[in-house]
Amino acid sequence: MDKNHFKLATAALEPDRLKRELLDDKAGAAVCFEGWVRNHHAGEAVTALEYESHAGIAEKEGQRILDEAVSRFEIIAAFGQHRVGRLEIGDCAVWVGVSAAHRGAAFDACRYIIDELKARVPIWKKEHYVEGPSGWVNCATRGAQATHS
Amino acid sequence: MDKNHFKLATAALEPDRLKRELLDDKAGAAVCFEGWVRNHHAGEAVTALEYESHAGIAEKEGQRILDEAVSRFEIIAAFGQHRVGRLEIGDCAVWVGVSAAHRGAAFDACRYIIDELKARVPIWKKEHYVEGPSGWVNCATRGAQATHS
Amino acid sequence: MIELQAEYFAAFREQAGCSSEPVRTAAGTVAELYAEIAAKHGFLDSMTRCKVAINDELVEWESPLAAGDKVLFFPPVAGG
Amino acid sequence: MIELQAEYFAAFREQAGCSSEPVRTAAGTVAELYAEIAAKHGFLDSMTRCKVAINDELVEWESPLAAGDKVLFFPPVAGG
Repeated sequence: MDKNHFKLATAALEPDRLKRELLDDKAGAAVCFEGWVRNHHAGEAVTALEYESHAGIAEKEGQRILDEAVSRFEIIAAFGQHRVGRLEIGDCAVWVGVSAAHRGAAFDACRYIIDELKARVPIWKKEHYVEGPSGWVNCATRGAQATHS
Repeated sequence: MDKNHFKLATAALEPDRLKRELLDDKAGAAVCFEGWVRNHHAGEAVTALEYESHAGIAEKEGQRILDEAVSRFEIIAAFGQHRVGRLEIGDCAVWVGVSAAHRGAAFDACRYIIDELKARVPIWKKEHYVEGPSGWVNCATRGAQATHS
Repeated sequence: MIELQAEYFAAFREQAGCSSEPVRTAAGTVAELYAEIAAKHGFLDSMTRCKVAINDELVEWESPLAAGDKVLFFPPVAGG
Repeated sequence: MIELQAEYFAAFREQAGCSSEPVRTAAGTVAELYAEIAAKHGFLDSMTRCKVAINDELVEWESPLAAGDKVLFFPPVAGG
Protein backbone atom coordinates (compact mmCIF):
# COMPACT_ATOMS: atom_id res chain seq x y z
CA MET A 1 0.00 0.00 0.00
CA ASP A 2 1.18 3.53 -0.73
CA LYS A 3 2.07 5.24 2.52
CA ASN A 4 1.36 8.69 1.17
CA HIS A 5 -1.03 9.95 -1.47
CA PHE A 6 -3.11 13.00 -2.32
CA LYS A 7 -6.45 12.90 -4.15
CA LEU A 8 -9.22 15.23 -5.22
CA ALA A 9 -12.67 13.88 -4.36
CA THR A 10 -16.00 14.67 -6.01
CA ALA A 11 -18.02 12.95 -3.27
CA ALA A 12 -18.12 13.47 0.52
CA LEU A 13 -14.78 12.85 2.27
CA GLU A 14 -14.75 10.02 4.79
CA PRO A 15 -12.22 11.07 7.45
CA ASP A 16 -12.88 8.09 9.71
CA ARG A 17 -12.17 5.61 6.92
CA LEU A 18 -9.15 7.60 5.71
CA LYS A 19 -7.71 7.68 9.21
CA ARG A 20 -7.66 3.89 9.42
CA GLU A 21 -5.13 3.82 6.57
CA LEU A 22 -2.69 5.54 8.92
CA LEU A 23 -2.62 2.60 11.36
CA ASP A 24 0.75 0.92 11.81
CA ASP A 25 2.18 -1.04 14.73
CA LYS A 26 5.19 1.27 14.83
CA ALA A 27 2.98 4.38 15.01
CA GLY A 28 2.59 6.04 18.41
CA ALA A 29 0.89 9.23 17.24
CA ALA A 30 -1.59 10.36 14.63
CA VAL A 31 -2.56 13.96 13.87
CA CYS A 32 -5.48 14.70 11.57
CA PHE A 33 -6.63 18.04 10.20
CA GLU A 34 -10.11 18.68 8.83
CA GLY A 35 -11.13 21.89 7.08
CA TRP A 36 -14.85 22.54 7.34
CA VAL A 37 -17.03 25.00 5.45
CA ARG A 38 -17.62 27.88 7.88
CA ASN A 39 -20.78 29.96 8.04
CA HIS A 40 -18.79 33.18 7.67
CA HIS A 41 -15.85 34.60 5.76
CA ALA A 42 -14.39 38.08 6.24
CA GLY A 43 -17.54 39.14 8.08
CA GLU A 44 -20.04 37.90 5.49
CA ALA A 45 -22.52 35.10 6.15
CA VAL A 46 -21.81 32.17 3.84
CA THR A 47 -24.44 29.62 2.79
CA ALA A 48 -22.42 27.29 0.60
CA LEU A 49 -19.16 26.94 -1.30
CA GLU A 50 -18.08 25.64 -4.67
CA TYR A 51 -14.56 24.31 -5.21
CA GLU A 52 -13.04 24.15 -8.66
CA SER A 53 -9.71 22.64 -9.57
CA HIS A 54 -7.59 21.20 -12.35
CA ALA A 55 -7.47 17.57 -11.27
CA GLY A 56 -4.28 16.52 -13.04
CA ILE A 57 -2.16 19.41 -11.85
CA ALA A 58 -3.72 19.57 -8.39
CA GLU A 59 -3.08 15.89 -7.69
CA LYS A 60 0.49 16.08 -8.95
CA GLU A 61 1.24 19.13 -6.79
CA GLY A 62 -0.47 17.58 -3.77
CA GLN A 63 1.54 14.40 -4.19
CA ARG A 64 4.74 16.45 -4.39
CA ILE A 65 3.85 18.10 -1.06
CA LEU A 66 3.25 14.72 0.61
CA ASP A 67 6.57 13.43 -0.75
CA GLU A 68 8.29 16.52 0.69
CA ALA A 69 6.69 15.87 4.08
CA VAL A 70 7.90 12.25 4.08
CA SER A 71 11.46 13.34 3.35
CA ARG A 72 11.47 16.25 5.84
CA PHE A 73 9.81 14.64 8.86
CA GLU A 74 10.14 11.28 10.63
CA ILE A 75 6.68 10.06 9.70
CA ILE A 76 5.18 6.69 8.81
CA ALA A 77 2.22 7.62 6.62
CA ALA A 78 0.58 10.79 5.28
CA PHE A 79 -2.58 11.19 3.25
CA GLY A 80 -4.57 14.12 1.97
CA GLN A 81 -7.85 14.64 0.16
CA HIS A 82 -9.59 17.80 -1.04
CA ARG A 83 -13.18 18.12 -2.16
CA VAL A 84 -14.29 19.72 -5.39
CA GLY A 85 -17.86 20.67 -6.27
CA ARG A 86 -20.57 22.23 -4.13
CA LEU A 87 -20.34 21.99 -0.33
CA GLU A 88 -22.68 23.07 2.43
CA ILE A 89 -21.89 24.58 5.84
CA GLY A 90 -20.15 22.00 8.03
CA ASP A 91 -19.05 19.78 5.13
CA CYS A 92 -15.45 18.60 5.19
CA ALA A 93 -13.53 20.37 2.40
CA VAL A 94 -10.06 19.04 3.08
CA TRP A 95 -8.56 16.28 5.21
CA VAL A 96 -4.91 15.62 6.08
CA GLY A 97 -3.75 12.73 8.27
CA VAL A 98 -0.26 11.81 9.42
CA SER A 99 1.06 8.99 11.60
CA ALA A 100 4.51 8.78 13.20
CA ALA A 101 6.37 7.04 16.00
CA HIS A 102 6.40 10.30 17.97
CA ARG A 103 3.95 13.17 18.15
CA GLY A 104 6.26 16.07 17.34
CA ALA A 105 6.87 14.86 13.80
CA ALA A 106 3.18 14.08 13.28
CA PHE A 107 2.13 17.62 14.28
CA ASP A 108 4.89 19.29 12.25
CA ALA A 109 4.21 17.24 9.12
CA CYS A 110 0.43 17.69 9.28
CA ARG A 111 0.78 21.44 9.57
CA TYR A 112 3.38 21.58 6.81
CA ILE A 113 1.12 19.63 4.47
CA ILE A 114 -2.02 21.71 5.01
CA ASP A 115 -0.10 25.00 4.80
CA GLU A 116 1.52 23.95 1.51
CA LEU A 117 -1.70 22.50 0.08
CA LYS A 118 -3.49 25.78 0.73
CA ALA A 119 -0.72 27.84 -0.80
CA ARG A 120 0.27 25.74 -3.81
CA VAL A 121 -2.47 23.43 -5.06
CA PRO A 122 -4.64 24.98 -7.79
CA ILE A 123 -8.02 24.90 -6.10
CA TRP A 124 -10.38 27.85 -6.05
CA LYS A 125 -13.48 28.46 -4.02
CA LYS A 126 -16.54 30.45 -4.87
CA GLU A 127 -18.59 31.54 -1.90
CA HIS A 128 -22.35 31.89 -1.88
CA TYR A 129 -23.47 34.60 0.51
CA VAL A 130 -26.74 35.10 2.34
CA GLU A 131 -26.89 38.62 0.87
CA GLY A 132 -25.29 39.87 -2.29
CA PRO A 133 -23.72 38.06 -5.21
CA SER A 134 -21.45 35.05 -5.07
CA GLY A 135 -17.76 35.76 -5.46
CA TRP A 136 -14.54 33.93 -6.13
CA VAL A 137 -12.24 34.19 -3.14
CA ASN A 138 -9.58 36.14 -4.92
CA CYS A 139 -6.19 37.62 -4.68
CA ALA A 140 -7.20 40.40 -2.32
CA THR A 141 -8.59 38.07 0.34
CA ARG A 142 -6.31 35.12 -0.24
CA GLY A 143 -3.35 36.43 1.72
CA ALA A 144 -5.41 36.60 4.87
CA GLN A 145 -6.98 33.29 3.96
CA ALA A 146 -3.71 31.41 3.80
CA THR A 147 -2.64 32.46 7.26
CA HIS A 148 -6.02 32.46 8.95
CA SER A 149 -8.16 29.56 7.89
CA MET B 1 -23.28 21.33 26.11
CA ASP B 2 -19.86 21.81 27.63
CA LYS B 3 -17.42 22.97 24.97
CA ASN B 4 -14.42 21.54 26.77
CA HIS B 5 -14.00 18.57 29.05
CA PHE B 6 -11.44 15.93 29.99
CA LYS B 7 -12.28 12.38 31.07
CA LEU B 8 -10.54 9.15 31.96
CA ALA B 9 -12.08 6.15 30.21
CA THR B 10 -12.03 2.52 31.28
CA ALA B 11 -13.37 1.27 27.92
CA ALA B 12 -12.12 1.75 24.35
CA LEU B 13 -11.99 5.38 23.22
CA GLU B 14 -14.26 6.31 20.30
CA PRO B 15 -12.41 9.06 18.42
CA ASP B 16 -14.95 9.24 15.58
CA ARG B 17 -17.83 9.82 17.99
CA LEU B 18 -15.79 12.25 20.10
CA LYS B 19 -14.83 14.25 17.02
CA ARG B 20 -18.48 14.90 16.17
CA GLU B 21 -18.83 16.87 19.41
CA LEU B 22 -16.42 19.41 17.93
CA LEU B 23 -18.77 20.34 15.09
CA ASP B 24 -19.94 23.94 15.03
CA ASP B 25 -21.13 26.15 12.16
CA LYS B 26 -18.49 28.74 13.07
CA ALA B 27 -15.68 26.15 12.98
CA GLY B 28 -13.45 26.10 9.92
CA ALA B 29 -10.76 23.78 11.27
CA ALA B 30 -10.46 20.74 13.49
CA VAL B 31 -7.22 19.15 14.65
CA CYS B 32 -7.29 15.78 16.40
CA PHE B 33 -4.45 13.92 18.08
CA GLU B 34 -4.49 10.20 18.82
CA GLY B 35 -1.83 8.43 20.86
CA TRP B 36 -1.57 4.74 20.01
CA VAL B 37 0.21 1.93 21.82
CA ARG B 38 3.43 1.33 19.86
CA ASN B 39 5.14 -2.02 19.48
CA HIS B 40 8.41 -0.62 20.79
CA HIS B 41 9.76 1.71 23.46
CA ALA B 42 13.40 2.69 23.92
CA GLY B 43 14.44 -0.20 21.70
CA GLU B 44 12.44 -2.92 23.47
CA ALA B 45 9.55 -4.79 21.85
CA VAL B 46 6.31 -4.04 23.70
CA THR B 47 3.34 -6.43 23.74
CA ALA B 48 0.85 -4.46 25.85
CA LEU B 49 0.50 -1.57 28.28
CA GLU B 50 -1.31 -0.92 31.50
CA TYR B 51 -2.31 2.59 32.51
CA GLU B 52 -2.99 3.49 36.12
CA SER B 53 -4.27 6.82 37.39
CA HIS B 54 -6.00 8.61 40.23
CA ALA B 55 -9.28 9.45 38.58
CA GLY B 56 -10.32 12.42 40.74
CA ILE B 57 -7.03 14.26 40.51
CA ALA B 58 -6.34 13.31 36.89
CA GLU B 59 -9.70 14.60 35.69
CA LYS B 60 -9.36 17.83 37.65
CA GLU B 61 -5.86 18.50 36.25
CA GLY B 62 -6.95 17.56 32.72
CA GLN B 63 -9.92 19.93 32.97
CA ARG B 64 -7.60 22.70 34.16
CA ILE B 65 -5.43 22.17 31.04
CA LEU B 66 -8.46 22.38 28.73
CA ASP B 67 -9.60 25.55 30.48
CA GLU B 68 -6.13 27.03 29.97
CA ALA B 69 -6.26 26.15 26.27
CA VAL B 70 -9.64 27.87 25.87
CA SER B 71 -8.31 31.05 27.46
CA ARG B 72 -4.98 31.05 25.58
CA PHE B 73 -6.14 30.20 22.05
CA GLU B 74 -9.03 31.33 19.83
CA ILE B 75 -10.79 27.98 19.83
CA ILE B 76 -14.40 26.86 19.81
CA ALA B 77 -14.29 23.46 21.49
CA ALA B 78 -11.65 21.18 23.02
CA PHE B 79 -12.03 17.68 24.40
CA GLY B 80 -9.65 15.10 25.76
CA GLN B 81 -9.89 11.51 26.94
CA HIS B 82 -7.24 9.13 28.31
CA ARG B 83 -7.57 5.40 28.73
CA VAL B 84 -6.77 3.52 31.91
CA GLY B 85 -6.45 -0.25 32.22
CA ARG B 86 -4.82 -2.75 29.91
CA LEU B 87 -4.26 -1.83 26.22
CA GLU B 88 -2.92 -3.81 23.29
CA ILE B 89 -0.68 -2.67 20.42
CA GLY B 90 -2.55 -0.20 18.20
CA ASP B 91 -5.17 0.69 20.83
CA CYS B 92 -5.89 4.38 21.28
CA ALA B 93 -4.49 5.50 24.66
CA VAL B 94 -5.28 9.21 24.47
CA TRP B 95 -7.36 11.45 22.23
CA VAL B 96 -7.43 15.25 21.99
CA GLY B 97 -9.67 17.18 19.60
CA VAL B 98 -9.93 20.93 19.03
CA SER B 99 -12.09 23.00 16.70
CA ALA B 100 -11.57 26.66 15.82
CA ALA B 101 -12.52 29.23 13.19
CA HIS B 102 -8.94 29.11 11.85
CA ARG B 103 -6.41 26.32 11.68
CA GLY B 104 -3.45 27.99 13.43
CA ALA B 105 -5.29 28.17 16.75
CA ALA B 106 -6.56 24.60 16.39
CA PHE B 107 -3.03 23.22 15.83
CA ASP B 108 -1.50 25.30 18.63
CA ALA B 109 -4.19 24.41 21.16
CA CYS B 110 -4.17 20.70 20.32
CA ARG B 111 -0.42 20.51 20.76
CA TYR B 112 -0.53 22.55 23.98
CA ILE B 113 -3.14 20.23 25.45
CA ILE B 114 -1.38 16.95 24.66
CA ASP B 115 2.00 18.30 25.82
CA GLU B 116 0.52 19.46 29.12
CA LEU B 117 -1.55 16.31 29.62
CA LYS B 118 1.55 14.17 29.21
CA ALA B 119 3.58 16.32 31.60
CA ARG B 120 1.05 17.08 34.32
CA VAL B 121 -1.76 14.55 34.59
CA PRO B 122 -1.05 11.73 37.09
CA ILE B 123 -1.17 8.73 34.76
CA TRP B 124 1.44 5.99 34.78
CA LYS B 125 2.08 3.24 32.31
CA LYS B 126 3.50 -0.21 32.86
CA GLU B 127 4.94 -1.82 29.78
CA HIS B 128 4.83 -5.53 29.08
CA TYR B 129 7.83 -6.60 27.01
CA VAL B 130 8.30 -9.55 24.69
CA GLU B 131 11.40 -10.48 26.70
CA GLY B 132 12.17 -9.68 30.31
CA PRO B 133 9.96 -8.38 33.11
CA SER B 134 7.37 -5.65 32.87
CA GLY B 135 8.39 -2.26 34.14
CA TRP B 136 6.83 1.04 35.09
CA VAL B 137 7.96 3.75 32.76
CA ASN B 138 9.81 5.70 35.41
CA CYS B 139 11.70 8.83 36.11
CA ALA B 140 14.78 7.81 34.18
CA THR B 141 12.95 7.24 30.90
CA ARG B 142 10.24 9.79 31.35
CA GLY B 143 12.25 12.83 30.30
CA ALA B 144 12.77 11.32 26.87
CA GLN B 145 9.18 10.09 26.86
CA ALA B 146 7.68 13.51 27.31
CA THR B 147 9.47 14.94 24.32
CA HIS B 148 9.39 11.91 22.07
CA SER B 149 6.05 10.17 22.11
CA MET C 1 3.93 35.09 -34.30
CA ILE C 2 2.80 31.71 -32.99
CA GLU C 3 -0.63 30.30 -32.33
CA LEU C 4 -1.53 28.60 -29.09
CA GLN C 5 -4.48 27.89 -26.82
CA ALA C 6 -5.03 29.85 -23.56
CA GLU C 7 -7.19 28.30 -20.84
CA TYR C 8 -8.64 30.18 -17.86
CA PHE C 9 -9.74 28.96 -14.46
CA ALA C 10 -12.05 30.29 -11.74
CA ALA C 11 -11.95 34.12 -11.54
CA PHE C 12 -9.85 34.33 -14.73
CA ARG C 13 -12.52 32.40 -16.61
CA GLU C 14 -15.24 34.77 -15.39
CA GLN C 15 -13.19 37.87 -16.21
CA ALA C 16 -12.26 36.54 -19.67
CA GLY C 17 -15.83 35.42 -20.32
CA CYS C 18 -14.63 32.08 -21.68
CA SER C 19 -12.78 29.01 -20.45
CA SER C 20 -10.38 28.92 -23.39
CA GLU C 21 -9.51 30.76 -26.55
CA PRO C 22 -6.98 30.62 -29.39
CA VAL C 23 -4.28 33.28 -29.14
CA ARG C 24 -1.83 34.63 -31.78
CA THR C 25 1.13 36.19 -30.05
CA ALA C 26 4.68 37.45 -30.45
CA ALA C 27 5.38 36.68 -26.79
CA GLY C 28 8.46 34.54 -26.21
CA THR C 29 7.79 33.56 -22.60
CA VAL C 30 4.76 32.73 -20.52
CA ALA C 31 5.31 35.93 -18.56
CA GLU C 32 5.08 38.04 -21.73
CA LEU C 33 1.94 36.17 -22.78
CA TYR C 34 0.34 36.78 -19.36
CA ALA C 35 1.06 40.51 -19.65
CA GLU C 36 -0.75 40.63 -23.03
CA ILE C 37 -3.71 38.60 -21.83
CA ALA C 38 -4.00 40.44 -18.50
CA ALA C 39 -4.17 43.76 -20.38
CA LYS C 40 -6.82 42.40 -22.78
CA HIS C 41 -9.12 40.88 -20.12
CA GLY C 42 -8.38 43.13 -17.16
CA PHE C 43 -6.71 40.52 -14.96
CA LEU C 44 -5.34 42.42 -11.95
CA ASP C 45 -3.48 39.63 -10.17
CA SER C 46 0.30 39.81 -9.92
CA MET C 47 2.07 36.90 -11.60
CA THR C 48 3.82 36.11 -8.34
CA ARG C 49 0.50 35.06 -6.85
CA CYS C 50 -0.68 33.10 -9.88
CA LYS C 51 0.44 29.84 -11.45
CA VAL C 52 0.80 28.74 -15.02
CA ALA C 53 1.02 25.37 -16.74
CA ILE C 54 1.98 24.30 -20.23
CA ASN C 55 0.39 21.11 -21.48
CA ASP C 56 -0.70 20.12 -17.97
CA GLU C 57 2.65 20.64 -16.21
CA LEU C 58 3.25 23.62 -13.91
CA VAL C 59 6.08 25.75 -15.32
CA GLU C 60 8.10 28.84 -14.40
CA TRP C 61 6.98 32.22 -15.73
CA GLU C 62 10.19 32.53 -17.75
CA SER C 63 9.48 29.31 -19.67
CA PRO C 64 9.53 29.68 -23.49
CA LEU C 65 6.41 29.17 -25.60
CA ALA C 66 6.03 26.92 -28.64
CA ALA C 67 3.39 26.90 -31.34
CA GLY C 68 0.43 24.71 -30.38
CA ASP C 69 1.06 24.90 -26.62
CA LYS C 70 -1.94 24.74 -24.32
CA VAL C 71 -1.25 27.39 -21.68
CA LEU C 72 -3.28 27.23 -18.46
CA PHE C 73 -3.66 30.35 -16.31
CA PHE C 74 -4.48 29.80 -12.62
CA PRO C 75 -5.52 32.73 -10.42
CA PRO C 76 -4.31 32.78 -6.79
CA VAL C 77 -5.39 29.58 -5.07
CA ALA C 78 -7.74 29.49 -2.11
CA GLY C 79 -8.39 25.90 -1.17
CA GLY C 80 -9.56 24.40 2.13
CA MET D 1 4.27 13.86 66.24
CA ILE D 2 1.12 13.49 64.16
CA GLU D 3 -0.53 10.49 62.58
CA LEU D 4 -1.60 10.44 58.95
CA GLN D 5 -2.13 8.10 56.05
CA ALA D 6 0.36 7.82 53.14
CA GLU D 7 -0.81 6.46 49.79
CA TYR D 8 1.47 5.27 46.98
CA PHE D 9 0.86 4.97 43.24
CA ALA D 10 2.46 3.01 40.38
CA ALA D 11 6.23 2.58 40.90
CA PHE D 12 6.01 4.04 44.45
CA ARG D 13 3.45 1.38 45.37
CA GLU D 14 5.70 -1.39 44.08
CA GLN D 15 8.76 0.00 45.86
CA ALA D 16 6.87 0.50 49.13
CA GLY D 17 5.26 -2.93 48.83
CA CYS D 18 1.85 -1.49 49.78
CA SER D 19 -0.66 0.97 48.41
CA SER D 20 -1.09 2.82 51.71
CA GLU D 21 0.14 2.80 55.29
CA PRO D 22 -0.32 4.78 58.51
CA VAL D 23 2.63 7.05 59.29
CA ARG D 24 3.67 8.77 62.57
CA THR D 25 5.86 11.72 61.78
CA ALA D 26 7.39 14.92 63.13
CA ALA D 27 7.50 16.35 59.58
CA GLY D 28 5.91 19.78 59.29
CA THR D 29 5.61 19.91 55.48
CA VAL D 30 4.88 17.46 52.70
CA ALA D 31 8.47 17.83 51.51
CA GLU D 32 9.82 16.75 54.90
CA LEU D 33 7.45 13.80 54.93
CA TYR D 34 8.56 12.76 51.43
CA ALA D 35 12.22 12.82 52.55
CA GLU D 36 11.42 10.47 55.43
CA ILE D 37 9.36 8.12 53.31
CA ALA D 38 11.82 8.14 50.38
CA ALA D 39 14.62 7.15 52.76
CA LYS D 40 12.52 4.34 54.30
CA HIS D 41 11.32 2.82 51.00
CA GLY D 42 14.23 3.72 48.72
CA PHE D 43 12.32 6.13 46.43
CA LEU D 44 14.94 7.73 44.18
CA ASP D 45 12.82 10.25 42.30
CA SER D 46 13.46 13.92 42.89
CA MET D 47 10.47 15.78 44.33
CA THR D 48 10.59 18.19 41.40
CA ARG D 49 9.48 15.37 39.09
CA CYS D 50 6.81 13.97 41.42
CA LYS D 51 3.46 15.29 42.57
CA VAL D 52 1.71 15.17 45.89
CA ALA D 53 -1.90 15.58 46.98
CA ILE D 54 -3.54 16.07 50.36
CA ASN D 55 -7.09 14.79 50.68
CA ASP D 56 -7.44 14.49 46.89
CA GLU D 57 -6.19 17.97 45.95
CA LEU D 58 -2.76 18.52 44.40
CA VAL D 59 -0.67 20.71 46.72
CA GLU D 60 2.76 22.36 46.81
CA TRP D 61 5.63 20.53 48.46
CA GLU D 62 5.87 23.25 51.13
CA SER D 63 2.27 22.70 52.26
CA PRO D 64 1.85 22.03 56.00
CA LEU D 65 0.57 18.69 57.30
CA ALA D 66 -2.28 18.14 59.76
CA ALA D 67 -3.14 15.07 61.81
CA GLY D 68 -5.42 12.71 59.91
CA ASP D 69 -4.38 13.95 56.43
CA LYS D 70 -4.43 11.46 53.58
CA VAL D 71 -1.21 12.22 51.64
CA LEU D 72 -0.92 10.83 48.09
CA PHE D 73 2.50 10.37 46.50
CA PHE D 74 2.64 10.30 42.69
CA PRO D 75 5.82 9.24 40.88
CA PRO D 76 6.76 11.04 37.63
CA VAL D 77 3.89 10.78 35.16
CA ALA D 78 4.13 9.02 31.82
CA GLY D 79 0.74 9.08 30.13
CA GLY D 80 -0.16 8.75 26.50
